Amino acid sequence: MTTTTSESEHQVRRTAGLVIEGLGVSLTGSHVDVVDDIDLVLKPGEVVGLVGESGSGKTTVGTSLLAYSRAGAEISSGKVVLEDRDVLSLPWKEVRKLRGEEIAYVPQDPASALNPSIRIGKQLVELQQLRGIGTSESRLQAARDGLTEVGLPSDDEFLRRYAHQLSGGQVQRVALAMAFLPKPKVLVLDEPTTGLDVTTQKMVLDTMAELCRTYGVSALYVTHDLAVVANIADRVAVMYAGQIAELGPRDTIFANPSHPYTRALLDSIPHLSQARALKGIPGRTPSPGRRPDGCRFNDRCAFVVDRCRTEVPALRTVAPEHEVRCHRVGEIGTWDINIGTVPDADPDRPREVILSVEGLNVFYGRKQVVHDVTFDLAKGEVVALVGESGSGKTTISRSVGGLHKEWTGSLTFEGRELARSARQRSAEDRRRMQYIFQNPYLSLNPRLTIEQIIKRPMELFGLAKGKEATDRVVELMGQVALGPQMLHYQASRLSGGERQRVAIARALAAEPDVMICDEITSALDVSVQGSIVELLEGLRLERGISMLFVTHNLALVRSIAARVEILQAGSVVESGPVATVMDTPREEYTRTLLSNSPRID
Amino acid sequence: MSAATTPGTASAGAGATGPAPESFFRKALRQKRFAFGFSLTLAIVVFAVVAPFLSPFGEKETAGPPYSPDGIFGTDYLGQDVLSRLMHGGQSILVISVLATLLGMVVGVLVGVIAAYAGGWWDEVIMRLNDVVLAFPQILLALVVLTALQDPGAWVIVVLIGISHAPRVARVSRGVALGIVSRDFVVAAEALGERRSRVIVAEVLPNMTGPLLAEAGLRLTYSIGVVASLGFLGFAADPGAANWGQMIFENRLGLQTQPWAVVAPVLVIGIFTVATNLMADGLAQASQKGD
Amino acid sequence: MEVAPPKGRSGGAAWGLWLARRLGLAVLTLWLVSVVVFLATAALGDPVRAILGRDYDSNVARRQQLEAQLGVGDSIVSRYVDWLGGLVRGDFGTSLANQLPVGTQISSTVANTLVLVLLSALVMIPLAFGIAMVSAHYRRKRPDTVIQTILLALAGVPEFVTGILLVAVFSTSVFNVLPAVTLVAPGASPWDEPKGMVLPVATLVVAVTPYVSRIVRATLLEVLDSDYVELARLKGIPEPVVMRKHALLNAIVPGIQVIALQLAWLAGGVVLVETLFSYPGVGKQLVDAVRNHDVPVVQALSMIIAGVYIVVNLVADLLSILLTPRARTAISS
Amino acid sequence: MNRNQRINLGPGFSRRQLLKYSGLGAAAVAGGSLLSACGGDGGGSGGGNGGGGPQGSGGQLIHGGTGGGAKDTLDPHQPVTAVDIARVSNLYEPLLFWNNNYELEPALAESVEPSADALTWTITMRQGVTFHNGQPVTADDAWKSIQRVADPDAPLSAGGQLSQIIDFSSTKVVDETTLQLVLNTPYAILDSLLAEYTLGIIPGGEFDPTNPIGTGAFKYESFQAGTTSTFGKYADYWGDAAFVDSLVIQDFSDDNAKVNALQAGQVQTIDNLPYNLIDTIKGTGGVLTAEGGQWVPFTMRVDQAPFDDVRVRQAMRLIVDRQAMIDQTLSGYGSLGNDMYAPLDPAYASDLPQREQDIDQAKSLLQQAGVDGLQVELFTGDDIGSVAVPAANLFAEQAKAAGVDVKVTKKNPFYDDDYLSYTFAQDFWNTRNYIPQAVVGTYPPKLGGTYNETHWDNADHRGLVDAAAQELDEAKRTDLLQQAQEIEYNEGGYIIWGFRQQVDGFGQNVQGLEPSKYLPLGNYKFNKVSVA
Repeated sequence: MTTTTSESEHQVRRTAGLVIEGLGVSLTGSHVDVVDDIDLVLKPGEVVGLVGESGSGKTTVGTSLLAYSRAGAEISSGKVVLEDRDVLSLPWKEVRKLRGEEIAYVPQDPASALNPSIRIGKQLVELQQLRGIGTSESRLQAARDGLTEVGLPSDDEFLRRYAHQLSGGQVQRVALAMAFLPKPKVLVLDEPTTGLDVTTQKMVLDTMAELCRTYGVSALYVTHDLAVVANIADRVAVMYAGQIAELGPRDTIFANPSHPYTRALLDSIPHLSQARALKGIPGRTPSPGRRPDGCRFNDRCAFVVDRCRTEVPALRTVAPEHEVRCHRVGEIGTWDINIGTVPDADPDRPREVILSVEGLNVFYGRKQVVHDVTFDLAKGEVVALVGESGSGKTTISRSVGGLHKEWTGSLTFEGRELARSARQRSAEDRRRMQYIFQNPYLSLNPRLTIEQIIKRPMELFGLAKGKEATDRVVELMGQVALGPQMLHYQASRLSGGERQRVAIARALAAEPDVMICDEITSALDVSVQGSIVELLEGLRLERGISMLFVTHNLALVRSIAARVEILQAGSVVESGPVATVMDTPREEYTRTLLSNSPRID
Repeated sequence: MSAATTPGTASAGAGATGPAPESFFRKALRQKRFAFGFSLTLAIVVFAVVAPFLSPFGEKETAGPPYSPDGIFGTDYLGQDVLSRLMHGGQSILVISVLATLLGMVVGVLVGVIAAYAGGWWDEVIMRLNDVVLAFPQILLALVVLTALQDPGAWVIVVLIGISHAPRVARVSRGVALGIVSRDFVVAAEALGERRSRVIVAEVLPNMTGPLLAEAGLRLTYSIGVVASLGFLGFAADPGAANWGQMIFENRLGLQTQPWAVVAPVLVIGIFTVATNLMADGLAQASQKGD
Repeated sequence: MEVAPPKGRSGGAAWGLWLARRLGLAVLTLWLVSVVVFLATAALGDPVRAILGRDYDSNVARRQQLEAQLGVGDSIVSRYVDWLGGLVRGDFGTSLANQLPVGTQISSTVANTLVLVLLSALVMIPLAFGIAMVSAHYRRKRPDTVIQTILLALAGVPEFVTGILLVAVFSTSVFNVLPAVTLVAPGASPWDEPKGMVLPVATLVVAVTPYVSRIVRATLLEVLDSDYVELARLKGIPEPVVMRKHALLNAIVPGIQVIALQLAWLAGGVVLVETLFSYPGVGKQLVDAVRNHDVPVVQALSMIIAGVYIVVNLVADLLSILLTPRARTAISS
Repeated sequence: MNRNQRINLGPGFSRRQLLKYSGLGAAAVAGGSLLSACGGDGGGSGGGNGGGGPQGSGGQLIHGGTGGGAKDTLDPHQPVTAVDIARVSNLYEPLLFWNNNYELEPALAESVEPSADALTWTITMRQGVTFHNGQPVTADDAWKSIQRVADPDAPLSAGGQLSQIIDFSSTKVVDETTLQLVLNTPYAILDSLLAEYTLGIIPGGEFDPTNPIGTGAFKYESFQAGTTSTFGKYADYWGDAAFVDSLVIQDFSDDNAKVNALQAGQVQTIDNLPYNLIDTIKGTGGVLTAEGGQWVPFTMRVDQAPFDDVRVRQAMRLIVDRQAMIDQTLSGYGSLGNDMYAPLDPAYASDLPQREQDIDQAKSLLQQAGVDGLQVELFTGDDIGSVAVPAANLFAEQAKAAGVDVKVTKKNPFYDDDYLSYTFAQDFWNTRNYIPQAVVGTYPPKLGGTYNETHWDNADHRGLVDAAAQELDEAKRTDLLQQAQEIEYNEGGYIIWGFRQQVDGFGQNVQGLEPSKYLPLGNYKFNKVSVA
């Protein structure tokens, strides 16, 4: 892991950190604000977590620190002061010099952020080379040191590699090394660990924290994942619809959240230790230009009063370093962490098996990826397949769903053997087992309207036609909390959460008995995930639909599944009722998995 | 269960099921490029259709000695009025190039999409055959058809140009289709047991409109050029008839004495090319806006 | 047309295997083309009647001699096999028009056309990329739209019109700077007199650059929106370096594919330019051969043009894989 | 393959085309005209012949011609395209040759004397003439060359008629300089047969393609079919030696290229200049125009409806607007036709009234023939020549006025199996005198009418022409021919609207070119041309 360098050797540089005052970013050529009235101070060696769901403007704030705005937006007001220089008003040449050397940026999706055609060694030294800092040997040596600091090999072979020849974790650590090479004063990290699995994520976060402390760097960690922030941030700022809703030290925010939005966010997060009835936040995050007057959260807030709808609340200090932007701060009582806890699923409930998998071996061409997996699924029960990326969980679910043909072993549905590919299965089998995909942006045909998408299964399986089918669609849309007026929307107009609801409605249209959900919430914000889980739980109780739920988020498993199968490298390591497996894990692998998962309870 | 709440979006629909989706055409019109391109193309098509009735001289009527300057654009190699020939020359070339482009696009897209969708062995075989047609020299095809068929009608030219477009379009559409075929909504449709043909028509093709429109615009441009070059190889459906491509070719000798006889058709074709391609780009962007 | 590289072999062997497979495919395609070419030339009608025309009945001696030479009697399959055998041995047979061996006749014209095509490519490629980069830099602003409109208009103008205009301006009516046609002394070659090559090459460049430039611009725009270009800008790398180093590198491969297509078209499709400049190339010779029903020459030239297309594609595929690290490493890893 | 080339290449090229260019009929009919001993009385009309001033010698003359291709040949007896003819005219020489005024002049033969009964012809060779390889030219070379051309099994272009009238057994070479040619039937105009440019005399009658030897003003240096050819000045040429040191004859495949090359100064002379470019060339160099005898008739088959009725034929002849045809298709460079051919023949019936367009009379004739609203299909093709298609389109336009609907169909190739069976089509002919033209164009095929497009079969007309061919007295022969022409004028199947002028171009400092009624650029005699 990282080589611990003693405190004395590195004299922690006393920098003044970074001060953001009244920062505002608006759409080019209009006064519609994307982000406004941002005040934040980054102290040296401190990590500030900037948390917000998609559309909250958190990334925009991050990039504004480097005086950079994406196409279509421009920085309209405010100052970013670094050592008594306002970055935003510097001449163009100065800003370019400052970027990379004094304020560094670590990208979100590392695989696509490194140039695929240039070797990583070259990319590491590129900036220094351009600025003519040091000699080529010194630059190379600095690069090697940087790599060792982030726990990567630094031999020539590694330097000659390309981005696609590294794992997700390795690429992210190269990005970290690249950022730290010029010894920046400030570091902006934009969701660096979303694509990584739990163990790698922990390693990367620890390395980042270590480097910040060693070099006295002040870091702004932008993310949508509250659990990650709970583990690494010193202070937390929660953003909603372009404004900071609540700001304070980590412990205060997680122990005593004062803004209704922060509370709602925390409610929708599953806990490792205890099953919870997850709840989403009704409605959807308003995009720039469509934000309500007064408090921007008033249309979705459970404690709304008339004043909230008219008067814009200011960011008020309620405790030392704890500020909240809400009119009714003192009046909404205290928040209890286990407000939504429910009893764990009863492990010895009688199970009537509907689907069973025996001796499943799956191949990709010559490579075998799944080894002798056996499990079964009872009526009205949720079985979770959990594992890190590459553990074969999706491969298993696709084989069960008939989307992947190269497997051996037996798959029986209500006692009957199922053919390998969906196309060869009977229409009835195909109807009663529905598959829901991970990425909502790819699983709906953007050209079709919602009505057409949801109606198709009915027509195909002859359940309903014409007017009767349309009524059925409207009813289904109601069940997945989508307004009837969206019937004629093209899929491309909807947000991620709404698209996933349409996908679920499409599955329901076939009136299935089994639904296979392949990581259906990992691409969504945590509150949207809450509402989807809430919806699935309702369907299971109401209609007795059984579900095979694939995920890498262990905490989520606790809240939705009755049984769990822990997978590693294509084989089942441990399985059983959720409570027993998670409270008293027998296998070493399960234990490390549990300990590495970020948690807020 | 959380009550069905109407989402906060501003476009809360009036009736229970909301307004019908805005027609693709009106959405495209908002594209500046498309509006300009479409109106220009329309102008030229109207010119080609209406002009023959207004032209000062008949299509083959002689208006003066060859290559003389009298008349707005002077006379051509046979002494016919260039302006009248220009007015008559639009219809045949527009019809031929549009039909040829359509033929080339339809055949090409089908071959390309089937190859991408079927994948594996089929893809390999189809693309091999496609390469064979591409490798076959185009002018030999034209010459063989020219000598084999005694009285080549206009439809022969349409088929000839169409065939020469098809393999190139097949390659482009295969590339585009490969990107779509791997997406989940196609896999979902297959899991539901949709017929393969319906998957192609309803799921894959609608998502390919953008790039294909841009390709169609270019193909149309080349068709017009080929009509002129075919004239060179002695391939004119109706020898005396006026057609822009043919006019460029038959008056090329008079370029120095009477440049208008060549420059006028080149200008009209140039405008038509720019117009159709702007329209195609505009349409492509409008359809791209969707996702 | 990219061929999925085989995985998991040691470096040398993997490349060997990939090349072997790719060459196998190329030979297969060439063989299929030879069948199509043979059938097509058969469709040219009975060559002997076509050559003798009216004297088909009167000049019996000449007819028998020709029929023997062409083996009109025996079946089409055996004739194809003889022809293919000859092709493989490099013997293209003798021309019906002047009884000279086809090989000697076409060797000079093939060389002339290849030189013309390569010269045009050498000028066109940097020009097309240059225009595309400028256009992409000013994306959606005035210079970009102006450039694109000009390119569009140029694409619509047939190549021989460009040729005529260039000749009118540079050699006949306006200036007398460049020769209007390529005069080649026997035994010499067109490029011995470089000034004579300027206008033909310029005409071809004007004919091909618009299409290539449009494709490269589209790719560049896509690459400029990518994450790694954004990271490069956030790293403080100046825009010209971003464009030249980061963006261009990843826009080359699609450009190569389209350039290969255009060069292949150039090899067979320049008959108009060759005729206008009286350039002794393959296109003109093919049209002449078809006019004279000179079947052996038509077959030989068609196979060579098809061969050029297949070689150019092979090179394009090779370059594409070499320039895409992901594909390259997949082969040798 | 080209479009506007005056002499056409055309696919499926055959002996038929060879004949037409050689300007000689193939029919074997006795009789002929005496050799008109005196020299030509000065060049044909029209066109300047290059700037004045003394002609300097030296330098290189580059001539550009279109129509060439892979089939180009240096064979003296089988030139096909204009480029071939240019090369052959400078490399070889026949016994006699036509001068610029289309009159016979002695060349390799000093004299050609017929016997009283026109059966035995005595040819005396010119003294002191040598081949390019230094060998002297003998009567034996002449006889062997004639035998090669007139071989009965495979007659070459000029040999069609000769092969039928020569008595090979009794002809004998008397000595070095005299050849006695014996015919099996009397033939008065044998000298004009020997004057063809496709009857060049070569050593021992042997043609060696790798090293062609002739007696012309230029000797062979190099040749590449379809591309180019170079020749050097032959110092000891019997006539006036060439001014220029070397001659290049360059192939062009497109008129545009040829004209551009002249304007850019890359070539000094070009033949068959497209009419519409005459003004542009005048600016940069010179234009040589010469009266011509070439014609592009409309051909009506007299044995097929509707043209079997002479009134319909006469109506069609009244529909065409002859002057408009000349103005539109030849840009005015042509002379009016009167539905009769061989205008340069002394026996041409110029007294017959010039027929003009008369739509009303044409309509009344059609009504009498009962073919109101006549619909006919006119076959044309690029192979006939650049003038053919425009002329066809123009005629269709003009026919509308008389209520005749003419559908123009372009045949590619035109000269295929249907040629000679089209009911209504076009054709093209070179300059020729009346007798040979009448035989090949109006006689039934078995009597020598190989190209009788109109299927004309008129015994009286044939009788008159046969008699004329055997009549030695010029006055009597002219009277007979005039009667024959009158029959064709009243009942013929041809519509002959005009005769084309030969127009060529030359560069700035080119001198010595004289217009000729026979071949372009003053019969391609480049030894008279200087560039210095």
